[in-house]
Parts: sequence; C-alpha cells; structure tokens
Amino acid sequence: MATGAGVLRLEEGPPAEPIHQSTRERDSATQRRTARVAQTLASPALGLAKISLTFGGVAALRDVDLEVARGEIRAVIGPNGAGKSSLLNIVSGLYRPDRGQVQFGEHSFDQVPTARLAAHGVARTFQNLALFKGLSVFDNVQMGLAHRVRAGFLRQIMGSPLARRIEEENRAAAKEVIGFLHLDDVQDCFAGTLPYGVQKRVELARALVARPKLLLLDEPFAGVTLAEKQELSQHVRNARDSLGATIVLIEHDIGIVMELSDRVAVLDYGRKIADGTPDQIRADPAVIDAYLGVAHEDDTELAV
Amino acid sequence: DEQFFPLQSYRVGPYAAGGTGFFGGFIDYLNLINIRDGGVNGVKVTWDEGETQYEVERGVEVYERLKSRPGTAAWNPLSVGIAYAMIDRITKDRVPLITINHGRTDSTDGRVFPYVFPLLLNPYSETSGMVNYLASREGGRDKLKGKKIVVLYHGSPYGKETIPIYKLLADKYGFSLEQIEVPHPGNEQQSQWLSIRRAKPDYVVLRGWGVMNPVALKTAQKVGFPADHIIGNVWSNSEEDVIPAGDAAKGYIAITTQASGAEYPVLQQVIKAVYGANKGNLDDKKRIGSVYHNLGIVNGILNVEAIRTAQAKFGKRTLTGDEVRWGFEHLQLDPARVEALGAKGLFHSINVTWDNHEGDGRVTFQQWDGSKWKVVSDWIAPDWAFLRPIIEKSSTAYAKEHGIKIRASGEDPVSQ
Amino acid sequence: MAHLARTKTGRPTAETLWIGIGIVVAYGVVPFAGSDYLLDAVLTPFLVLALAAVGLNVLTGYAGQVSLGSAAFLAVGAYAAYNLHLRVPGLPLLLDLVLAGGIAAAIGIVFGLPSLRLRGFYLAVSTLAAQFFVQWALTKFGWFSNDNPSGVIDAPVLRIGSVSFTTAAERYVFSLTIVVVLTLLTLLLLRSQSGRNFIAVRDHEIAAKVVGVPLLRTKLLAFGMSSFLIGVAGVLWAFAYLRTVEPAGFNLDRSFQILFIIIIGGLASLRGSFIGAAFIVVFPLLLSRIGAALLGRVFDSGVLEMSQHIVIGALIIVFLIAEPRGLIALWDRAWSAVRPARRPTIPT
Amino acid sequence: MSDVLLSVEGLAATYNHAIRAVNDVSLSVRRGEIVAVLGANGAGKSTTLQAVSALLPARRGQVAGGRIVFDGHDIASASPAKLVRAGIVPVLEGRHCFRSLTVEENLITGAIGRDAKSRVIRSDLDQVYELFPRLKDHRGSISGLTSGGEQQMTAIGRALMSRPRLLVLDEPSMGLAPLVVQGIFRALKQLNREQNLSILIAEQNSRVALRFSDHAVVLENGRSVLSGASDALRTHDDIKALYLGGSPQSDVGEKPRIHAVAGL
Amino acid sequence: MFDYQFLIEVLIGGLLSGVMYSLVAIGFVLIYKTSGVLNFAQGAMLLFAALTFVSLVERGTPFVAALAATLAIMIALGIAVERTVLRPLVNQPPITLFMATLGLSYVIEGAAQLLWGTQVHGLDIGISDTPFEVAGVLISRLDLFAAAVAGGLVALFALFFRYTRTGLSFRAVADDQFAALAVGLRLPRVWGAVWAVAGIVALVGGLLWGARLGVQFSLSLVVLKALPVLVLGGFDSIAGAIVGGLLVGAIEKLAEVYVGPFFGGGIEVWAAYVVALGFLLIRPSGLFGQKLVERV
Ligand SMILES: Nc1ncnc2c1ncn2[C@@H]1O[C@H](COP(=O)(O)OP(=O)(O)OP(=O)(O)O)[C@@H](O)[C@H]1O
Ligand SMILES: Nc1ncnc2c1ncn2[C@@H]1O[C@H](COP(=O)(O)OP(=O)(O)OP(=O)(O)O)[C@@H](O)[C@H]1O
Ligand SMILES: [Mg+2]
Ligand SMILES: [Mg+2]
Repeated sequence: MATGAGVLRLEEGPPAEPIHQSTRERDSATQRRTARVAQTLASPALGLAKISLTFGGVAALRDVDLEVARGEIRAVIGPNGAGKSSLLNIVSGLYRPDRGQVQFGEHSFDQVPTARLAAHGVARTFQNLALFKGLSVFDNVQMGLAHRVRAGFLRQIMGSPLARRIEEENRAAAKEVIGFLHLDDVQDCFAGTLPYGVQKRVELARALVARPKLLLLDEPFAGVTLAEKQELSQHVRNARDSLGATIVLIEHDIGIVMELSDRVAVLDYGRKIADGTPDQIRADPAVIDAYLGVAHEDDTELAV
Repeated sequence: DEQFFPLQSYRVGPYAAGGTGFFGGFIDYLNLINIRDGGVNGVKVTWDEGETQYEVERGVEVYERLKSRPGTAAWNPLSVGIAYAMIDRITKDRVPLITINHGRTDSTDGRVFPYVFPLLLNPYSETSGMVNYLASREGGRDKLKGKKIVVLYHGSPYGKETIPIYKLLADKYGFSLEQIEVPHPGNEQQSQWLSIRRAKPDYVVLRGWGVMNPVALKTAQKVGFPADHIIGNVWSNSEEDVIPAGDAAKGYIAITTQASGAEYPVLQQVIKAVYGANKGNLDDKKRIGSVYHNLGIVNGILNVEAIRTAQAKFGKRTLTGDEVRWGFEHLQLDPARVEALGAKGLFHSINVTWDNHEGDGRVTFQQWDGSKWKVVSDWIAPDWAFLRPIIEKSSTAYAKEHGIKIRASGEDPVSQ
Repeated sequence: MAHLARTKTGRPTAETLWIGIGIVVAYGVVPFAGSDYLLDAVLTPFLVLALAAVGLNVLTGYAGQVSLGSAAFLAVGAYAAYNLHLRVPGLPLLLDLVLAGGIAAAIGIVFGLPSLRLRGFYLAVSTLAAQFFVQWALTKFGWFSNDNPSGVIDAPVLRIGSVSFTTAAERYVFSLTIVVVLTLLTLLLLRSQSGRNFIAVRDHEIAAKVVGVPLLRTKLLAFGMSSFLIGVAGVLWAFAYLRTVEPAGFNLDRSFQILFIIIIGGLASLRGSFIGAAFIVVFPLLLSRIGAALLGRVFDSGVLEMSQHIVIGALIIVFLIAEPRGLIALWDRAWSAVRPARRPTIPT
Repeated sequence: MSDVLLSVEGLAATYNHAIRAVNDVSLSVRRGEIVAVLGANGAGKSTTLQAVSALLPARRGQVAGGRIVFDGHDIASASPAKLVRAGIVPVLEGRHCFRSLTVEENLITGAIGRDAKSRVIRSDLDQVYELFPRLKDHRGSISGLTSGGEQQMTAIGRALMSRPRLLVLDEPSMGLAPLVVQGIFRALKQLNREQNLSILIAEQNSRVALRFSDHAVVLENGRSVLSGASDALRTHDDIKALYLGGSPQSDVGEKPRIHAVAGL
Repeated sequence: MFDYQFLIEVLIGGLLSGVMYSLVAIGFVLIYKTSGVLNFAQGAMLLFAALTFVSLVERGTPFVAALAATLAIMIALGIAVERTVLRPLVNQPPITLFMATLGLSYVIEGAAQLLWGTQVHGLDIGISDTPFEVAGVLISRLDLFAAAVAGGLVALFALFFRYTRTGLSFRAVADDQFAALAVGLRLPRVWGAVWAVAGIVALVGGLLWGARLGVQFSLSLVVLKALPVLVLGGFDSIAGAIVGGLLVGAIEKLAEVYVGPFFGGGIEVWAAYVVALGFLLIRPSGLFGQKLVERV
C-alpha cells in the first residue's frame, strides 16, 4: 500500500512483537489475528477483569471482561451510553470501578494511577476535544511528551544540558509527528481556533508523539472528512505496525472499525454482548439488533 | 512674593469626609489671609491640591510632583501613612512636615526629628489627657483606683499605638484595663461589645476610625451600654462619626484640641470674607465650624503664624523650608495671642520649641447632644513630664537605629 | 541565556529586537533624561507593579489559578526583606532579596494548597484568606516591624558591595535591573516545559494529568514562582519606591490593582503585564493632570477625582469589550494591520 | 410569497475582525427542502451555519459581507432569540448542552425559547423521547455527565422542541451509533415530508448527507464552489473521489484538493 | 465555671449579624446564577442605592416617594448595565466579566459620590436599633427585622427558581451562554431582569446596613463580609446564602470571643475565611453549591 511510507518510522528499540511489514494481504492479516488471539491469554497488554461501575443507580458497566493482546487493534463498539467511554476512563484511571481489576502487563490495579499513566506508556484521545486551547498546535503535540521531562524547573530555566537535550528530543519528535499528520501549516496556530476535524487530528498527534505502548482512542474520527478518515486510520494502523503499539479503539463509523480492527468487543447497557473478529461481529444478530441495524454499511437507506 | 502650600488632600474614598473638612478649613483660612490681609505681611499664600485618596503611594507621587515648587512652606498630609513615607524625604529636602494631632509620637522630640511637627497633640498626650479627664470626672486621680476601663481600638497600627501607654497609666493610677481590638474597617462589632458588656467597665475609650465609630455607638446601644460613658479619641470626635449613629450617639463624649462651632471671630471672618466672596471651599455650608473644618482652620492658623514668626527673623519675603522650620520651632501662641487671632475658645495655646515639636497643646472634651457638640470640660493638660522620658527613650532608639545625630541646640540641624 | 533570543527556528525575532531596544533606552537614556519625578513617582512604581503583575500572570494568566491575595505576598516580601536585613547583620542585599522572595514563595505554596481541590471563584475567594491573614499578622505582631508602634518599616540604604543606590535615578536602575532579570528568567520558565504545563493545567486539567503533567507540582510551582516574583516586587516597593511602608499599604485594593493590570494588559502575556502596569500607573496621573489643567479652575479636586474614577472604570469596560484578551491583543491587532500577520507562538 | 426560505448571498465572515473564515458563500434553501453543506475540515461550514443563526458575534465573529435573507427579511441584524422565534433553530457543533441541567430540563429550555405552554411542552417531550428512547431513560441525569452520543441526542431533541421551520444542523451524526443515525435521519425526513420542515445540514458523513438531502453545496476554503441536486452530485466523479471515499488511488498523504471541481 | 448564658448571647448575636451578611450575599448569588460571574459591583450598588435614597430623603422627598424613586433608579441601572456591559461581553470567560464588574464598581462609586457628595449621612428607616431582652439575651429590633427581610427574600427567590421556567432559563444561561443564545433564550431580558433585581436587593441591603453604619463610602466594604458566606453556602445557592450567612456570623463571633484572646484579638477578619476554606476542602463547591460538572 502506497501510504505506508508516510507514516511514523520506527526509531526506538524493536517492538514487543515482530512485525511483518511485507505480509499485508488480507489472509495473512487474518492469520496474524488468530496468532494474537492465541497469545492473549499468555500476556495481555491490557486486561480488564469483572469491571463494574455505577453512577448513582445507573449501571454504566456490569461485569465486563476484556483482554487486549499486545500489538492488537481492539475495537469497542456499542450503542450510545453503552459504557465505552467509561471503560476507557477506567483504564486511564479517571473513574474508579466499583469492582474489578485493571491489568497492564504484570501490573494490576483497583484504580489506575492517572498521573503515572503516560510514564507506563499509555496515551489516549478524548471523545470531546480535550486540547490545550491556549497552546499552539506544536506545543500541544509536544505536551504529549510532558512526562518525559524530568529536569526541575530551575534546570529548565537555566537550560542545563539534560533539560536541553530532552527539550530538543521532544521538539524533534513533535516535529516529526506533525509532519506525518500534515499539521505543518497550522503548527503555530492556537489549537482552540482550528476547525473541529483538525483539532481531532491534533489530538491524535498528541497521543502518537509519545510512541505509546498502549493507545486508547475514543472516537478519533468523529467529525473528520471521509478521505481524512482513511488517512488517519492508516496512521493508527501504522502506530501498531511500526511502533508495536496496542490500540483500543472506540468508533461509530462501522466501516472503519471493521477495516481496522483485529477483534471487536460490543457493549450494550454496560454488558459485553459479543466479542470476536469483525466478521463474527458483523454477523452477530444480537449486535445487529442492538447496534448496527440492518444496513451496516454507511449507505443508510433513507427512503422510508 | 509667594509662600506655597502643597496639599496632599483626599476628597474621595473612605476618608473623604475628613479630608474635605480638614483641607476645606485649611484652604478657607489661607483664603482669609489673602483676602483680608493680602497675605502674610504681604507675602501671598498659594496652594495646589493633589488627590491621594489617603493612599501612601499617591501621597508620595504628589510629593514628588510638587516638591520642587518654589517657596514651599510646609507639608500637611493629615495621614499617618503618607507622613511616615515622607519623613526621610522632607528631611533630605529640608521642608517641615506638619502632622497636627497625629503622626509619630516620638517625632515630638525635635532633637531627633528636626523637620517633623506633631503639633498640638501626639497620641501619648492624647492618652494622658483622656485619663486625666476621666480622673476629673471621678473627682481626682486617686479615684481611678479600682475603676475599669476598656479601650476599644481600631485594628491598625494607628489603633495599636497607644497600647503600651495605657498600660503604663493603668499601672500608675491603679485602674484595671482591657484593650479590645476591632478589625478593620470595623463595620461589625457584635462580639467586641458583648465582651464589653460582660466586662462591665466604667468607661469605654473609643480609639476608632471612620465607620468604626458610628458602629461602635450603635452596637453599644444594642448591648445597652450608656453613650455618656464612651469617650472618643481625637479621630473619633467629628460630626461624621456621630451623625450616622443617630440617637445612639446622644450623650457620647470625645476629646478635642479645637472646639467646634462657628461662633469664634475667626470663623465669622471666614464666613464673611471667604464665603461671602464665594470662595469658600466647603460645598455644604452647614459644615462650617464642624470638627474637621475647625481643625483645618487651626492648622491654617498655626502654619501662617509659623511663617509670620519666621518672617520676623528672616524678613518679609518668601522663606525657605528651613526658615519656616525655624518659625515652627519658635511658634509661641499664648492665650492672649490666640484671642487676638480671633480663636479664643477655639483652641487653647501652643508653645513649640526646638526640642518639643508638639508644643504642649491642651485638650477639651465635648459631648454630642444629638445635633451638635457641646464643650463639657475645661482645657485639660496632659501629663507632659511623665510622658517626655518615654518619648525620648523611643526617639533616641530611633536615632541610634538610623544613625541620626541628636541635636544639642535649636541651630540649623544640618550644619551641626 | 542565549537560547532566549531565538525562536524555534533559531532566528532572532522582531520582538526580541524591540525588547532589546527598549532595554537599551531604559538604561541608556531614561536615567539621564528623566526628571526625579518621572523616575521616582512614575517609572519606579511602574516597574515594581509590572514585576508583580508578571508574577500574578504566571499564576492566573498561565496556570489559570485566580488569586485575589497578591498584596499579601508583596507584604511578605517587604517585611521579610526588612527583617532579614535587620536581624542578619551583613546579609548582602541581593541575597536578602532572593531570600525574601523565597519566603514569599513558601507562604504562597502553603496558600496554594487549596488549589488542588478548588476551582474558579471558590479558589479566588479562598486566596482572600491569605490577604487578610497576612495583613492581620503583620499588624498584630510587633516583631515583624521591629516593634515600631505604627507597624511601619523603613528601608535600609540599597547597597551592593560598595555601590549604593540613593538617588532617584540610581534606585530606578536598581529596580530596572531586578525587573529585567526576573522577567527574562520568567520568560525562560514559561518557554520551558513547565510553562507549557501551566497552560495545559489551565486549559484542560484532566488531559494534562493524562499526558503526565504532575498537577500538584505544577500548581505549587505556579504559586511558588508567582509569590516569589510578587515577593521581590514587594521588596522593591518597600526599599526602592516608597522606602517606608505600613501593612495597610498592602490591602485588598492593591491586590485588585495587580489583577487589573494583568487582565487589562492581557492574561498570559508578559508584555501585557508591562502595558497594563503602564496603563494603571500612568493613565490616572495623566488623566488627573489633564483634568486639573482643563477643569481645575471650575471644579475642586474631589469632583475631578470622581470623574476620573468614572472615566477609568468606563475605559476598563470599553477596553474589555473591544478586546477581552487585553490591551496587548489590541496592540497586536493594530500592529498586524500595519505589518504582515505573525503566527502566534507561545504567547509572552 | 417566494418559495425560497433562506438565501445566503456572497457571505463573508471574519473572526476578531482579522481572521477571514468565509469569503464568498452562496446557497439557498427552498421551503420544505433539505440542503446539505459539504466541505473539508476548515472549509467554513460551521461558520456559515453560525452566521445564518446570528451566532457569530458571541464568538467574536462578524459577518463582513453578503446578505442573509430568511422568509423575505434581511436578518443581518436580528438577534439569535428573534431568529429562533422566527423558526431558525440551530444544533451546534460540539453539542453545547447545558451541562448542569438534567436532560429533560435541557429539552424544556428548547421550548422556553418559543414561550410554549406546559401542555404543549409535555407532548413535544413525548415525541422527542419517542425518537430517542435512550433520553427517556436518562431524563433525570445531569446532561454534562451523560455519554457523548446522549448529549448529541439531547442537543438535537432540544432543537426539535423549538418547533423549527428551518433546522440548522451542524454535524448531527457525530458520535451517534449507526442505528441512531438512521433513526434521526428517518425522523427528520418524516418531519420534512409531513410538516414541511426545511433543513440546512453540514455533515461529514457525505454519503448519508447526499442521500438524505435534495440539494448540496460544496465549500472549499470559505467559498461555495459547487452546488447542485444531491442525486447528481452523488454520481459526480470528483465528489465521489473526495467525499464518498470511492477513489482507488488517491494518495492520502496529500491533503484533499478540490480545484478540479472548482474548475468545472 | 463556663458562662453558658454568654455563649448563647454570642451565638445569637453572631447568627443575627450573619443574617445581615446574607442580605448582601443574596445579591451576589442572583448574578452568579445567571452569568457565572462574581459581581464585584454589588458593594458599589449597595452604596449607590443607599446614598440615593438618603439624599432624596434629606432633600425633603417623602419616605415612600424616595423609596419608589430609588427603586426605579436601581431598575434602570440594572437595565443599563445589561445594555452597555453584559451584552457586548456575551460568551466571554468569567474572569473578563469579573473585571468588567470591577470597572463598573468604579463607575458606580464615582457617580454616586459625584452626584450626592462624600458626606456621611445618618439613615433612619423607622426601625430602631434598640434591644429588648428575651431570657437575659438582648436582641435588637433592627436585627430581627433584617432577619425577617432576608428570610422573605430567600423564600421568594427560592420558590421562584424552583417553580418557574424563568428560573430554569437563568440556570441555562449561567451554564452555557452560547447554547442559551442558540435555543433562543433572551439573554438581554434575563440579565436585565436579574441585574434589576440585584439592584433591588442592593437597595434593601443598603438601607439596612446604612441604618447601622450610616450611609458612607464604607458601605461598599460590607461585600467583604459576604464573600465567605458565598463560598460556604455555594455561589449559586440562594438557600446557601442564608445558611452560609448564619454560619459565618456564628463562627466569626465565637472565634473572636473564644479563640481571639489567644492571638490578641481581631481574628474575625480571617477566621471566617479559614473556616470556609477548611470546609471547602471537603466540599469544593460549598454547602449547597452546584457541583462542578466535568467529564471526558
Ligand atoms: N473562534 C474562531 N477564531 C478564529 N478563527 C476561527 C474561529 N472559529 C473558526 N475559525 C477559523 O475559521 C475557519 C473555518 O472554520 P469552520 O469551523 O467554519 O470550519 P468547518 O468547515 O466547520 O470545519 P469542520 O468540518 O472541521 O467543523 C477555519 O480556518 C478556522 O480556523
Ligand atoms: N461521570 C458520570 N456521572 C454519571 N453518569 C455517567 C458518568 N459517566 C458516564 N455516565 C453514564 O454512564 C453511561 C455510559 O456512558 P459512556 O460515556 O461510557 O457511554 P459511551 O458508550 O461512551 O456512549 P457514546 O457512544 O454515546 O459516547 C451513560 O448512561 C452515562 O450517562
Ligand atoms: Mg463515549
Ligand atoms: Mg464545523
């Protein structure tokens, strides 16, 4: 595929799992899927066990189990209010589940410490934009590396060699991501004044810049034009392929979901009602009833 | 020839009532001198106002702006804060600073503060005068023994300045003393007055400021404390302090250095010559003869007489700041001279010397009858002999801290 | 400090040039050409208030924590420097300055702790606790003012080594130097990761937390840094400008004045702090001069002052309506009409 | 009476008197017509729609040129409240629910705008709940805490409560589940047919938008560069390539350009 | 032996002063509720109202006529503020509006003093501030009257906000001004009305406080007493204003009387703030304040 060239290159050490750049055809992808699923049980990148969450009587999640294998693109879909975002919020420690455990690799948490999330290699985007409106696009992207800056403020002011080196590295990384995501033109603009779709892109850039091991995406393509959706989904795929990131994706554009993901979990009223490969999900009657409807392509039949 | 008075006035803000009265009186008197006498021995007096809103830095700004005007006679800020900020500056620039009825107590010591004049009354003298008045009301100083006095003071440096001197006097005369603070601005005094009610004192001394005064009187009424046992100090003695309290102020007594009322000849002349010529400074003619206005008039008299005194020595011309200082240091107005000035009964007398910059003013007490003040005591002298050593202790400490050489005579402070 | 003068692309900007010219004029021309009045009563307070505003801007403009207690930290700085000077013989002035700032910073951090829980006006009103507590303590405990019966402190002579700053021009240069150095340091801080963290916390706290911004540290750094700068400004206020101060000089009005400066000048803009300070110091003076010149014969100073009050209040509203982002944005807009538009970088 | 309900001619708009967001946009909506506005991110769709609803001043934006005529009246200087009463009701990009109000209270505010009686409000509420059963379950929830899609439903429902004549929708399908999107479009179509509701809609989901609408306008860089019947546009090659994702070879690395279309 | 009688006296005194604070706090709450902004001009409005009234009375206007005239002026002021300040600043961040109200307070203070002078006036509203004794505790008539007025206002506003649609639109406006415009709420009307009502509340507060302090510049400082009330009760809660007021009054007085002596007194100024602060750490939006709604 021609687009592969334009996406993040690998700079860091080898990814957790060997990647077969050459095998791009659909069958081999399926093979890979199965291989990953098999690996899941051995050491999931992310595991959720019996997660329950209620908000004053409303059960947002009930006994949800979810395992995400390393290097997998794992979609979570479901009707509005099914609990998808809540799930991500639990994974990023913003919500504390009533019951259940979250497992990153070998660490297991009742509540994930949000402050250490980035240091653990987890990055996320938000369903409703959560950019820093008063920072330029460049600085927003660079903020994705905030956790890397360890020098104290005095050393930052004085520009100690360490602080400078980190700053230079971060700038370079930000520049690179901005280049890949075609944000050069707007890199000096305040993020708050950009069109919605571009802001979404900036958020993705902010998440990607840290080269996360686990990337949580909450409706990253909402409000983005179709062509750009295709492009952005390439970037997501490449984040996995070149960086070895594990990705959890929430998205309502079912076409993209089916195209992009290795496995799909479906939530409805806080319960997981299905879990499997895209093809399995597409055919699952419960999912069709609850979520997809009859025409699951975008060509919604509007003539009633 | 002209003699110039820079005025750091305040006609806006929380203390505007005092500022308009005082500076109004001062300007009225200067106007009188120009209109009636054509100036001081022919030297016209001029002035320029700079609004400070009682804020120190605005006072300083006005100082810096007006200080280089020729023929500056003296500064009269009527603000402790501004006065403090000016002490170094006026000493350097060698112009007298008049802090009538207020300012640093220890600046009474002219040996250390050659250019500062807390004329008529410093806080310690005021305190002593208060206690002497209470003694006279009880029938003698020995009768104070066993009495209970509460001092209700404003929670500011001004309010707290007299804490130690009250303690000394309590020890000396054997009355029991409780000093209670009212936090600035003093618009709520419920708890203080409940404590007072519980303490059941014989007298409450009110060392208040601005809105604190009427609230004190009102709250006293609320807890049933009689107004005629509340004695106000020199910043709690104006019409502005009692009028808002309405009925609650009836019977309230306060100290003053200058009686209120417009019946004194000098005020009559002001009304005729100045207000008659439509040059009066007060918008509201009813305020002529009010406490602050009369303080301004007295302040005008003292300033003008100091110039006159200095002119007698240096000639009838525009004087330098140092020459005016000399005038203040020799300002002697005995009751006869006060009468000649048309101010008999308005204030008693003053005798400033090179080392006593207060000039031993006497105080009197006035009672509010619901519509005006009535003098209810003689002119009472504070216990100057008792106070002087205390003042000197403080001033010599100041001199030491600041490396000031203590003057040994009334000669030019700089040439020594 | 070489990296200050460069933008991301490494070229000096027009802005840097202008700042450079400004500094040259401030040092090379003003002290010689300015009258004592200009130096002592206009420029020095302007500089000091600008520094205080820079301090508050770090906290409120950049880190988004509204504080109404700035005057308290001015007071802490002033009284701390006074006491250090008094009680530690031989303490060099510059060290005294830094320590006083440090004490203000420490107290600022203590009063900044509630910011971890409180937002918006709740936090703002809570900072009033600092305002009232500090003022009360300074009045209450005579020790702070060396038992001066009036709570007033007198400034020592400004002396660094054998150089002493006594004339108006010298004190101005002293203040200018401190203000310039601290402003530049602040600029460096704001351009570093810490500066970005401030804005991130202001704009979206949750997102900031997720990307690994240490919230506690960032907020307390903002409080500390801000109080440090304001504290040093307090020292200058007491030592270089007024030279004697009383606690009442650091009242709520002063806090509002500083808040005023940064909002009128422009939040999250250091240049705005200076423009705002100039406005707040110079404009009333100008207005009262003009008023006195034109109408002084007709009205007394009280009427003029009140009218000025109204004019200033109305102007503030007018400016806010014209440009809620402050005078600096107005200025930039006017400027970009003359010159081709510049892309925004980190606002300074 | 003309059958054009809304016409926008040569609209130009700026932000802060400086940034030009829209240069020259013209479009018109006939009575009972559905018009879609298409365009890349930043083309100026939201700005145009906000100009129509007189909402630009609140974002420090200004209409710098052109005319907006609704029902025969120039509405350049009308207040948003007046427009809502006249029947132009916007659904804003980014939801903009009243965060601390409950879902039901949010819906009711839509009816306050047109000073409705409580009985009417009740029945309108029921209709909205019928359209969005999910909202009924959450009627008492604080809307700021509900899920993204629920907020979107609330925003649309709130607009319907105003009984619009011209509904101005900015990306209504954003964040909604496919079934719900279908449901909404169906319902709107029904309102359109039964009550002659006119609709102006900006939508990224161009396939749906083109199917749903009668007419479409394409914006690029703040200009309307193409317009026509939706059916025709659907088969238009460039539109296909850029908005329907049908093009096989387009290099996604390039930003989409539409100059070819503009040249047509 | 502990003096319980005195404790009760202090407590009651505190509660009654607290009611006076509530009177001022209500004005803040009203405006906060509809624009999310702390209206710093409330103090100036208080001063302006009282000064206008007292000046009219002193110029010989009958009591009732003066009251009506002042009322009309305050309503006009509210409407004018909406026109000139709020409308152009719609959808701006709260801090900008806050600053605008500060500018406004300059204008109002200046205008009040320019118009009516800087003199101090006494104000007699016909209710004497004299005490009567109930079981050994002195209670002032004015305090009781103030309590009744405050209670009445609170009840009125609480009912209004709960049961009318206007109340709902107020809350909507405070939440999101942009969305409020979009649904067709008439912001000018809402704000005009609220500022007018706040003006009336300022008049009531100004008269009662003026009767106690005298009508003078310091009247504008009573707002400082209302601020801890607001944080304690919640900025947007009418009921909070009264409960907060009572609490602040009681805390202040008890602290001053029983804790103050250890510090040498005068702790009233900050005691309320410190207690309010401690309290806020547990409930960051006050007793009854709307919790911050925030999710991602
Ligand atoms: N508040 C604002 N201040 C300054 N510029 C703005 C503002 N809002 C929008 N713009 C600019 O106006 C242009 C048009 O933006 P608009 O939001 O109308 O685009 P859009 O077509 O709706 O995009 P999207 O599909 O992403 O929503 C963009 O370049 C944007 O940066
Ligand atoms: N902080 C919260 N407080 C109260 N209720 C909440 C909170 N967060 C989520 N909920 C409720 O939990 C349920 C699940 O919400 P969530 O946001 O997870 O849904 P979702 O699957 O992401 O939906 P959508 O696709 O619409 O975004 C919803 O009914 C919502 O109202
Ligand atoms: Mg969601
Ligand atoms: Mg848009």
